[in-house]
Amino acid sequence: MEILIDFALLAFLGATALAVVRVRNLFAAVMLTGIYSFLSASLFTVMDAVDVAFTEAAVGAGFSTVLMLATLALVGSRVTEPQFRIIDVSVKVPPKRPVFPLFVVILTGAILVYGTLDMPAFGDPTNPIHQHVAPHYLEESGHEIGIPNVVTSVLASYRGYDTMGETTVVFTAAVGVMILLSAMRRRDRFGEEAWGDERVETLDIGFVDAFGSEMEGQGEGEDTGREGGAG
Amino acid sequence: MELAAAILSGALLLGGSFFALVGGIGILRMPDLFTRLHAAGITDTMGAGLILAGLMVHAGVSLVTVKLLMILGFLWFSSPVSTHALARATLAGGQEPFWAEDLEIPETARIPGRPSGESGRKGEE
Amino acid sequence: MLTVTSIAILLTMLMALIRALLGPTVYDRVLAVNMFGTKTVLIIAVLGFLAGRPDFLDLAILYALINFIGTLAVLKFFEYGDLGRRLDSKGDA
Amino acid sequence: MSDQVILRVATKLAVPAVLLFALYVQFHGDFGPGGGFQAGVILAAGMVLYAMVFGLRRAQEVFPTAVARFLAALGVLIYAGVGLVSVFLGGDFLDYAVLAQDPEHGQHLGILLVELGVMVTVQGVMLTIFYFYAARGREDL
Repeated sequence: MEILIDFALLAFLGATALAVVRVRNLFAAVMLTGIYSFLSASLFTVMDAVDVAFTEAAVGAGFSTVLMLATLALVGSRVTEPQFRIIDVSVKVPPKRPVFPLFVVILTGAILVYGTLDMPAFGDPTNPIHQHVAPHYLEESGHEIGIPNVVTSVLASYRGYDTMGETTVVFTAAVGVMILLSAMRRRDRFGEEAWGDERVETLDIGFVDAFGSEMEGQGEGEDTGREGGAG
Repeated sequence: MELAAAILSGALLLGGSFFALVGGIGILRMPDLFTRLHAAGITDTMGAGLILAGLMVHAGVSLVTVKLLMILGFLWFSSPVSTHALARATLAGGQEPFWAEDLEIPETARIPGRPSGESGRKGEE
Repeated sequence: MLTVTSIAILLTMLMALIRALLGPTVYDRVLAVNMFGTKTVLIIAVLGFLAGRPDFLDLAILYALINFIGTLAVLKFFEYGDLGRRLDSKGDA
Repeated sequence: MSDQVILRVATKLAVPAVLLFALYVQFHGDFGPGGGFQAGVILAAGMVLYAMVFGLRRAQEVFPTAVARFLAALGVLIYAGVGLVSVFLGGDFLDYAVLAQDPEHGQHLGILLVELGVMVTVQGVMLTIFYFYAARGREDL
């Protein structure tokens, strides 16, 4: 019975993914991505990966929607022309049907699916991954670490190096966003002003500014006059 | 006692499923957003309420019951708020409620300061 | 009975998904996503019982709590076109 | 305009619950699903909710950008610091067993601190990213 629920959720997931790709209005795509997140969290729950589902829920329900909307507020929410060919806008070239890429993609997918045929079945106890360190974690973590959630033991203790690396990666993401969003606001490298009115001599000052400036002066400003809607 | 609890929980779950399905059909069949909000509301109040109540009876009195009560409380708290916000934003975005042609739209169904029929249909795709 | 309930919830999710795909306005999509979220709360709770592991309820609590943040963000974006503004300083809107 | 009363009252009620739940997720992560990353994201989501309803300026009075940035770095520092302390106490890097008298308590303490570091970093990072996005394109940045 549960396998049917798995299949239903997976089918919904596939349909949503296709719709995300097909939809032209980026705002609708953001909404569908929200649904995708709900579905994948449910699927993780059914597959007993509760910690993963929890992460998906925490990030997907609130935060990723907010960030995607913030991005849409900056870039607009509509794809007007097919993006796979750069064409001169003055010449009306009909978009080329991407037959060859489609062929490559289908072939690659078929090879990958063929490859999965040799993999052990889901939950198979003779699966190589269950032969190596997993038995140790499951049997010994109770008295070696002493906390019931093995996922936490593995994450924070056995694999402490990895988690530290991940924490650093998260930190790096923040640094990257700060640099990008602060520096792009000035001029790009061709000297054209991207956003905002301030004139800054070089990009380097933008970089330094990303770390140096306090953002205290901001807040509820005048309306920038930007139309945020989808229409 | 066991049997009574099982029957009660089954009945509550079935009732909840019924309301969830009715709401689902409503969200597909209703003519405009405001009526669809109405249909979605049923799934959040009666549907979720009955299903969670059925689960509570199923679980007996334990920490699980408290957690189910918390879920119910948060759902009943957040879903009317988001419904309210959605209806408001829809009005502000220029969508007039679905209204029979010979009836006049009352003042209360308009956002203040926005004359009806203004061409600012932000939400239209 | 739990199985019947989960199937009913799945069907409701399917209908919400269809509404999200059909549109026609963005508000319909928001409504569909919101409804999909509450149905996710329900199905996670029911599946927890179905699998005999009600620990999953923490996940449902989380969804019940922060689900409307996303909805609110969408609506704020549409009413004000900006996420950082105070809600009552409506400006020209 | 004094509208949106419902949203503001609801937010006032919801934000403490969200923050409290984040702490539950953090400290219950040893027993059930959850942990530092999830708790950090939920904390940040609570602040994002506050910022969306009450405005970026008020949110930044409560939780300044500089603090968010500081926290983002502090968490990594806590994490690496736990590792260094265990080196100084005679163990390997990130070997928590030496942190307390008996290894199991040391492991508990180490995991607690490390998860705290993850939570602090994730919260700081998420809030920083949100602040930067929400403040983008404003003339008075």
